[in-house]
This record gives sequence, structure tokens and C-alpha cells, in this order.
Amino acid sequence: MSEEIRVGVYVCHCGSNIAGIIDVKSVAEEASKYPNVVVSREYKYMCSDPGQALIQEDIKQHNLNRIVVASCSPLLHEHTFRNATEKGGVNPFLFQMVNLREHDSWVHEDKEKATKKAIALVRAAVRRVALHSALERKEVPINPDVLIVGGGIAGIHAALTLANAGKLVYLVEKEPTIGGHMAKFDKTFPTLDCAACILTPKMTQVRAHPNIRLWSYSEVAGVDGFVGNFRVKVKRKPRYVDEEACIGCLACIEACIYKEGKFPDEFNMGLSKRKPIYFPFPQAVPQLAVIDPETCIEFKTGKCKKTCVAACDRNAIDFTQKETIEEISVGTIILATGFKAFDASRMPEYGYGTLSNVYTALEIERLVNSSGPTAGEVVLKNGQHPKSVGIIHCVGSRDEKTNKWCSRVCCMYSLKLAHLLREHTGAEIYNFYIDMRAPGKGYEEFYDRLLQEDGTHFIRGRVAEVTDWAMTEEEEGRLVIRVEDTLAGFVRRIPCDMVVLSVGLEPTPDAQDVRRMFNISCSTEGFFLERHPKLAPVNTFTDGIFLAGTCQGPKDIPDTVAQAGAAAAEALALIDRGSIELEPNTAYVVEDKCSGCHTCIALCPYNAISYDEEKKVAQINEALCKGCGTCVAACPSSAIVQRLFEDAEILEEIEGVLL
Amino acid sequence: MTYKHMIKYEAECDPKFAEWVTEIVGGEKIRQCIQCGICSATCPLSLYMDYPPRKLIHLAKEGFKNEVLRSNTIWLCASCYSCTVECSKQIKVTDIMYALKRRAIEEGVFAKGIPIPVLAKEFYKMVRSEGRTTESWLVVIMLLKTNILKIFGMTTLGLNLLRTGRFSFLKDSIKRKDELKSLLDSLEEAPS
Amino acid sequence: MSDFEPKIVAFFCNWCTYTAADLAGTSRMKYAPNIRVIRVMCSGRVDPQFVLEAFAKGADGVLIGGCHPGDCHYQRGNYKARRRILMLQRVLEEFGIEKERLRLEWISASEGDKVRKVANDMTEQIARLGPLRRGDEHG
Amino acid sequence: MKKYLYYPGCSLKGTGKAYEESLIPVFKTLDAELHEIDDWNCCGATAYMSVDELKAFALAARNLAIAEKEGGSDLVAPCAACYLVLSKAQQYMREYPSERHEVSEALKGVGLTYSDTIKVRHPLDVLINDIGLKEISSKVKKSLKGLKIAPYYGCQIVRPYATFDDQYNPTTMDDLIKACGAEVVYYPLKTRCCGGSLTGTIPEVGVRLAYILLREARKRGADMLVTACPLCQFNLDGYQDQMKRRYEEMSMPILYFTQILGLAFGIPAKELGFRRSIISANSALDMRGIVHV
Repeated sequence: MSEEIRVGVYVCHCGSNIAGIIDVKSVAEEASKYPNVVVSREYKYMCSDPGQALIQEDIKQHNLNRIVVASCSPLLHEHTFRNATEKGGVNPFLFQMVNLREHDSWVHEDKEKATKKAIALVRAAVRRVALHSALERKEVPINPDVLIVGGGIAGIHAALTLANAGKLVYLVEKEPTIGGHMAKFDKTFPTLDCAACILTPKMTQVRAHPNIRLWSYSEVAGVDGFVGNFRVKVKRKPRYVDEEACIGCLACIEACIYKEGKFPDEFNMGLSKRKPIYFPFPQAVPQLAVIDPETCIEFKTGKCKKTCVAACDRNAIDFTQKETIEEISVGTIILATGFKAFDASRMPEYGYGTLSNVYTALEIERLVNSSGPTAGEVVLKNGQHPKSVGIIHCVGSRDEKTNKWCSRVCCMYSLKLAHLLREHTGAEIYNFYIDMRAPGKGYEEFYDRLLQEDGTHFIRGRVAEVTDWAMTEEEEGRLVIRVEDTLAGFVRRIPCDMVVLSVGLEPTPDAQDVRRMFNISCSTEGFFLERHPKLAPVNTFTDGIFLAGTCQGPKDIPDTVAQAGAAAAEALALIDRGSIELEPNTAYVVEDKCSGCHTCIALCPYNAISYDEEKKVAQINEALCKGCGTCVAACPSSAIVQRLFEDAEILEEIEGVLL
Repeated sequence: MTYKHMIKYEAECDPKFAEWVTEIVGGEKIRQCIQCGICSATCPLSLYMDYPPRKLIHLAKEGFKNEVLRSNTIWLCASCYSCTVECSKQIKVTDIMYALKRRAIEEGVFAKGIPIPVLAKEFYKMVRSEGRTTESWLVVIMLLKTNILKIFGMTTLGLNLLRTGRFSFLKDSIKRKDELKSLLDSLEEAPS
Repeated sequence: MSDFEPKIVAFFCNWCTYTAADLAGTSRMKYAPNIRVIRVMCSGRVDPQFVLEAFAKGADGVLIGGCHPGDCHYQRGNYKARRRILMLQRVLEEFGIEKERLRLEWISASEGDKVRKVANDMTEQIARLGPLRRGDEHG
Repeated sequence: MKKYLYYPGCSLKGTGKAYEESLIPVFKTLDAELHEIDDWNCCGATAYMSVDELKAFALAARNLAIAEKEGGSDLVAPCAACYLVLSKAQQYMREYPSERHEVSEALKGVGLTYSDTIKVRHPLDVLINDIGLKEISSKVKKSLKGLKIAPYYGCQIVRPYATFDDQYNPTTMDDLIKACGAEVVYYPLKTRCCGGSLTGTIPEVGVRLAYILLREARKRGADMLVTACPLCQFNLDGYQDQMKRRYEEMSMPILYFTQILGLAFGIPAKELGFRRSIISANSALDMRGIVHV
């Protein structure tokens, strides 16, 4: 490079986050001594407007042509400072960032050593940036179609938002119907409006919307490509009922040779029975029957009278249906794959599955629901109505034996169930909680309301066991809850006829596979990891893939819907810009160095490298290159160069950190 | 009627004790206690304790040394380990109880009228000298040392044990007593 | 060598290990200050030349951090890295450089604590090995 | 002939004689030999831990070191307390290296070495997982049909470590009872504490715990309780006269699982320590027409 290199170095205090450990003054002083450094300053908050302005002024005053900012992680603020550099009239890629906060001041205690490290890192950046060359910003067009995975309230809301904005949405749901967990709820806290009344209209909108392709009973089988242009394979499971022909008249179900339901009904949590051909629930969307080959006689024996076929005057039933794979292209993806309710049998001390009349909260939702298995009548296994009900909070939450985290919704839905059970049965209701968490809008007020209700007790303590052995007369033949009333300071035994386990929220069992397929990350507890909890809560580390709802962490319905809206907005922002800027870190071949050995060609995961027969050299199609640099590292004659990560640049950096 | 003084001044708690509790074997996680009370609830003896385990853990954490070491709680613990198994935060409550017993013995402060520390010390002595314990002996010694009256309640048991050949006045012991002694002595100055 | 402070150059992939190191920071985990991180897009970018250069220029250890097998942001870059490192370790041993001085770790974006463990563990290990003898006498 | 190292512990030589007396012939019948290790010492039990932790570990470690010296890998400890104390000492010396170091040094001083190679086993574990129910059933000569037995496991073989059985609902003893042809009574208190040493030290507390166990067993229609722990057996058997004085008469026989196995194997009752029961099992056994012991 002929031009004279003029570097400006800016060391950020980040309040005391950096300056508290690292002696920023001496770092800046040291830096001022390095070759090419024209100005070297430290400033309280480099990311603030005055901080950025400082850079721009210096560029003009000292006509700087290289900028180094030593502050936080580039994953957080690189774009901020690149823009500042550009505004100052210098190419944004003639900039280098040093991570003094996440990689130094926050992780080290010894001030002297931390400062030494900071100096080394800054020195490395100064040397590196000198070799930077001006680069073009790289843009790729965005395919306006969107894929949404998961048809719960999150997926539904995001789908409608985008569809209403005129975008084509593919909504993929693995169950035969959309609606997710919310469809199973009776009422919703804190307003107690009926879940169906607010959800089912949205479900029908989805069915009717011209911009939504609803693929229920389907799963994503594979994803490749990158932001703007993902190619997705969707596996559509056979429901053995022709989607075009079926009008959901239920005649086939009437006609099934099973006169009564015989198999556990998934929608009613197994509290009722369905036939092999069934309708998930009356307001299911799509309104289509489905056949379960596991239980259908025709599939098991091939000798069924097929009364269902006869009953269908539209010949919709088709036992020969096969699984099909659809391929689609989309520009953005929203994951709304939801949660799994904690399996209460993992805590044998609560007797779920071994003692009768111990239920999970989801089962109670169905039990109190007027369209549920008992038409809303809450009855015990012996047909009687409970005189007292114990609701145990934090089952599978806040417990290192199962799940460490607070599931956020259990306190409130327990209050809701307390109210509903009281309403339905008039029973004494006992809530066993550790801490009552009511942080949402109107939640504390709802708690107040429950505190007012008679026959409703709140006992602070985690229940040790639910047993069926009696110490006293009144305990005979009932369930007994043993707990310390921590506010009273002694242990109590409370006989109940029914016990409700308020189970927590877990990542879905397939979360890890989904994560791999979409190339995103999970946080330690297994929920999908957002790019930044505050600055990018619905983004992932993979551009163009967004998160909505409980797949990102436990959430109530209001938060889920809000997040779904946010995810839709993020997707829209990308789509309407029409293109997205990518790191210009692609690789190119220096033809006269290339020996044509073909090593790189096999290595490229994106088939971006081809061989030019005339020139006898490799060629990289930069539209396909994603900038991993594997070919660069592999090239025996160092004929491949990766922009922003040139060998020379990295070697300078190495030397810099080591001097 | 006397009124118990029920206010605590900071001067009455001992931060060093609170510190110590976090350093004992098993006490590492004590600060994570969320006072859920499952330890008390699952404890078959909490109903007799002056402080249920949950409360004791809190008092220890806050440095109320006197209350903790004088509580009968630590001596009523029968080492059934239910609390340790159930604890939401995997705090080794039983081990903490052991450590508190040791501390109480070291400092010679006990809950009134509890014979257990005596038993523990007799047991300790017997093992040290004989290498083995003869329960029948322990029972007798303990009764003589603590509550002589109780012995009458026990006689039937004693006779029954004699009748069935389960009681013996011959102390059992190991061969290489001095080997054991020097083993234990070599750990003498080691911190417990 | 009580006062010996090992110098360790770390190449962390942008998507997994570098993010994990950020997480270690936001979680305020404390670890040895001997690691100097250089960001690359993929562990597959790490050229054997970089490693040798690092040792030549004064590193006592080199750490390479990438996504877990099967999790590579670029599909298979981390496998390439693994193959190179294994080969490289053999070469280093030829030069009498203990293979412990070159280490490859799979650290996902959520494993901030693993960054801490690995950093401390490797620092200790290198401290035990002592400074790398570069045979300067041969120029 | 399978060989196992054998650590009886103090109780099996004292108040728990019947346990040893029945254990050995039962193992012999199953072609397994118990080799008592030389000059073993008290495990330290719970009391020692209350006085000096490190020495408590050393006591346990000495026995493990002796076992290592005698060769063989599996050490059978029938007493629940010994079983736990020995396993716990091992576990902690793994978790806390500095403690392990001190103890190992002390052992070296007396010419012993602890290298953590011994597996501590409970007889229930050995019977179910090494020998197996099939083999055991094949040895049953006299079915205990009709006998209603409540299986009582107590604390320390399932807590804090549940190495060979379920922590909340252990079933190894249930399976053995079934194998003998007897009927297992549903007994929700199977792992509840019997009162430990509190029966002796604070009877008003300890005896009540034991009483609740027996009361529930009787309510569930049990003819007898079967246990795997000498202290449990001692409390439940020995303190029934106090229960009578304080609450009500129980007269519930408390046997070791090895004793009923022995019966079913057709081993003469007098070789199984039945005479050591304070509450004789006879009325129950006669009632079900099994044998008179």
C-alpha cells in the first residue's frame, strides 16, 4: 500500500465495566507509541453519540484512514463502529475492533495482568488494521416468502401478521391440527377469557387466508441455503384422507366399525377415547379427519369392512396415501416449535401414575372444559366430586433434581385453576407454592382476587410427598399432602381428594435436532438461544432465522404473542429492504498462484469452487461462497485469499498478541 | 408469665460462623437455599425440632451460632438423608447437621437434656480403644451417664436381649488395637 | 517456574466458541488471563502455518475452539480442523514440541463455563510443561 | 463357587447375630462364599461422624484398605449403616481430594494403602444382580404361600445413594419375597425412617416412629415385617414392649429377608437365628401353616 497509514485508537471505559479492571489510560498511552498511530484516546462510552462523533472529528482533523476501537464484543457493536467509520468518510472495513470487555475485564481479576492482555490485544489490532483494504459491502436479495415452523399461538400470530402484510407464508405444523397447547386450555389468566374464544377465530383466519399455505401433519425434513434464500424440504405425513375432497362432515367417524372410541385421545390428554379415524377436536384446523395407522384395523389386518370408505360420499378416504416431500424456497424462517410439559412421573414422590386422582394441570384444563371429556364436570375416579383439592406448584421447576429454571407461568395458571376448580366443585382449594410470581400486567391484581376467594388457601412450602396412608380418621382413604407451612414454621398433613401437579415447561424432545437442522444454538437448559437477550431477543446467530414463543424459553400467552409479532416484524424488515448485507468475507483465487491441484474444490461445502479448464485454475463463485475460509487454509500454494481474514492480517494479529 | 425477648441485634450473630458453614464438607451450596421447606417436610423428625431444618439452615447462613448450636434439631437428626435427597438445590443437609454436631461438641454447647452427644462421645471412645462397638455396653453406659431412671423402662429390653443371646457383657475388640490408635492419632491435628 | 506466565494464542470460531467466550464474559466467569483470542469465521480457517507461526513468535500453547461435530455453521469445517490438528500434533512432536501445547476443543455457544475450564486447565498444563524451547541457538 | 469379601460390622456380631446366622447359609445354598476380612474395625456408623469427620473416613478407609490387601473386588456389607458409611467414605474421598490425601497418608503410616478399588455391595444387590431371581427361585424348596409380608427397606440402602434399587420405591426385597412364594403387602412406608438410635436416646420420639411403621403394616394386613438392616430390626423388634406401654400391643414379628429366604430354601429354622427374635415369628408362621420355628 502506497498511501501513508494513519491509525486512530479508541479505548472505551464502558463506565467501570472495562475501566474498573483495565488501566485504560496506560493502554491508550502504549497504543500511541505504535507505528502508524496518529491519535490514541480513552473515552467513557465509545458507543454513545459523542463517542462516535469523536471518531468522525478525528478522521477529519488528523485525516485518519484506519480505526481501532477497543471496547466490547464485535458481535455486539462492530456494525455501530463500522458505520461511524463510514460516516467519517473512511471505508467501514478499514476498521478493527478489540474485545476488552467480554474477553478481558469481565473475566479477569488481576488488574495488572488484565491490562497487559489489553495492551497486547490492542497492539495486535493496530498491526492488523494497517493491512486492511477497502471492501465493497456485499448484498444478497431476499426471497419474500416466509417459513413458520409450529402452529401454536406463536406460529399462528406470526403467520397472520406476515400474511396480512401481503407475504406468502408456509405454516408447518407436525400435529393434524394447529392450535398447540393453547387450544387445550379452558380459560386464560388473568382475564379468564375463554381460550377457544380468542384462539379459534385466529385459527379459522389462518385456514381462510389466501397468503397462508397451511401444512399440518407435516415436518421440516431438511434445510440448506442461507438468509434470503433457504431451500427447505417438508415431509408431509399421510393422513389417509384426501385434503381436497374431505369436507369434515364426520360421517366416516360415525361409520367406523368401532362403535365407541377405544384409544387414548391425545387432545384430551388421554382422559377420553377416540376411534382410529378421528377429528382432533371440533374446531380443528384444517377441518379434516385423520386415520391413525397404529390402531386402524385395515392397516393392522387388511381385513376391515371399511365402513368409513362406504360412508364417505366424496371418496376422500385413501388407504394408499404415501408420505410426500415438498420442496420450497423461502427468504426467512420463524421457529415457533413450542415446549413440552414436564413429565410428572419423573417425581414419584407425588404419585402421578401410581395414585389415582393425581392429575397434571393440562389434564385439569381438559377436565374443567365444557367441551372436555366430562363436559366440564370435575369428578374423581370413583365418580364423586372432590371436597378438597391440593394444587402443587413448581413441579419440575426450580429444582436441581429436574429443571433448575422457573417456568414463569405455573403460579398464574395455578391461580386460574384454583379459581375454576372452586367454581366447578365448591371444594376447599390448597395452593402449595414456594414464591408467588405474578409479574405481568394485571397478575398481582388476579392474585389479590384469589386471596379474596373463600375456601382458597395459600401455603408457602414445597410439598415433600403425596401419600395414601392415614395418620388420622379424616385422612382415611384420601390423598395426604405432607408439607412444611414455612410461614407457620411447622409441618402439616393435608388430606385432599384430588391433587393437581402444576408442571413446568421444558424444551421439546426434538429441540436438539431442530437446532442442528436450522444451524442455530441452544442455551444450557436446551431452549433456543437468542442472539442477544436485550438487543436481539428474537434473532438467532443465523441471519434470517427468528424465534417466537416458548421454544426460546418459558413464556405466557401475552409475551408469546408479543414475541411472535416481533419475529414477524424482523422478518418483514428484511423482506421489505429487499436485500441483506453480508460480511464481505468471501474468498477468491489468485490465478497466477493457483497450481490447479483441485484440493479446494472437494473441500467447499457449498460447491462454490469450480475448475476452469482453459486457464487450468480453480474459480470461486462468490455468490455461493459463505466465507468459512476452509479452502484458504487448505490451499497448498496459498493461492486463495479470504477478504477480512487474509493470511497476512491474521499473522500480524498473532505477532501482535505475542510481542 | 414471662415474656421472651424476641428481637435480634446484629451484634448477636457471628459472621465468622456463617462463613464457616459455607466451608464445611457439604456446606458449599448452603447459600443457594430458597427456603422451600422440603427438607422439613420430608424429615420424619422435624415435628420434634425446635427449629425445622429449613429454619436451621437459614439461621446458620445468617450466623446465629448460638441458636444453631443449642438447637435440639441437630441432635434429633437420625441421618435418614431424606432432606439431602429431596433438597431443591442439592444442599447436603445431613452433612451440615453432622458438621454442626461436631462444632457443638467441640464448643461444648448442647441443647439441654439431650443424651445424644454423650452417646456419640462414648461411642467414639469405645471405637478408639476397642476398634469395635458393643451396642449393649453403649446402651448401659449411656443410661448410667444420662438418665438413670430411664434404665427401668429399658430393663425388659435388656432381659429380652439376654434371653435371645443378643446381649453380651463381653466387649468385642480388634486384634491390632495399637495400629488403629496410631492411625487415628496421626490425624489428630488435622482439622475436622 | 513459579513466575512463568504461559502465553496461549487461541483461534475461536465466530459462531460457537467466540460466542461462548462472550457468554463467559456476560456471566462474569473468572479465568486465567493467559489466553489471547483471535477470531476466525470457522475453525476450518486455521491454517497450520498460523499455529507454527504462533509457536515461532513466542506462544507456549495454541488453542483452537470450534463448534461441536455436526454443529458446524459451515457444515463440515470443524472436521477439517480436527484432521489438520491431529496431523499437526504429530509434526510438532517431531520437533520435540509436546502435543499438549496444541489443543482442539469443541465449545458450543452456550458453553461459557467450558471456556473457563479449558482456559484454566490449559494454562495450568502449559505452566507445568514450562516455556516452549524454540532452539533459538540455531537462530 | 462365587467368592465375596465380607464385612460383618459390629451389629452382626451383637444384637444382629440372626442376620449373619441366616445370611451365611443362604449364600452357601446359592453357591456363594463370604470371606470375612481380617481384623476389620467398626465402620464409624453415624455417631463417629458426629465427633470427627476425618477420622470417621479413616475408620471406613482402614476396612477398605484391608479388603484391598486381601484381594478381590467386591466387599459385602449387610448392615445398612456400614454399607452407607463405607460407600460414602469412598464417594467423599473422590469428591474431596485433600481429605483423601490426608487419610491415605495416615493409612500409609500403618502400612496400609487405599487405592479405591473395592466395590461395596449390599447382599440384596448381590442376590438380585449377581445371582439372579431365576437361580434363587430354583432353590426354593418350601414355598411360603399365604404368608403376608411387608417389605421394609429403611433409609440407608436407598439414601442418599440409590445404587442398586429405586430410591422411592425399591423392589429388590419385594422380588425375593415373591420368589419365596409369599405375598408382598403394599407398604407405602417402606423407606421411612425407623427412628435410628433415637429409640434408645429419646424413646418418646424414636419409639413413636417405629410404632407408626408397625401400625401401618398391620393396617395393611401384614403378618410380619421383613428388613435388611440390623438397627431397623432391633428397633422394630426390641421396642414392641415399649410400644405396648405407650400406645398399643403390636406383636408383629420382624425378620431379616435372609431368614425367610432360608426358610424357603428349607434350611432348618434353628440354623437361621429365629430364636433371637424377641417377637417370635411362630404364631404368624403357624397361622399360615408354614413351619414352627
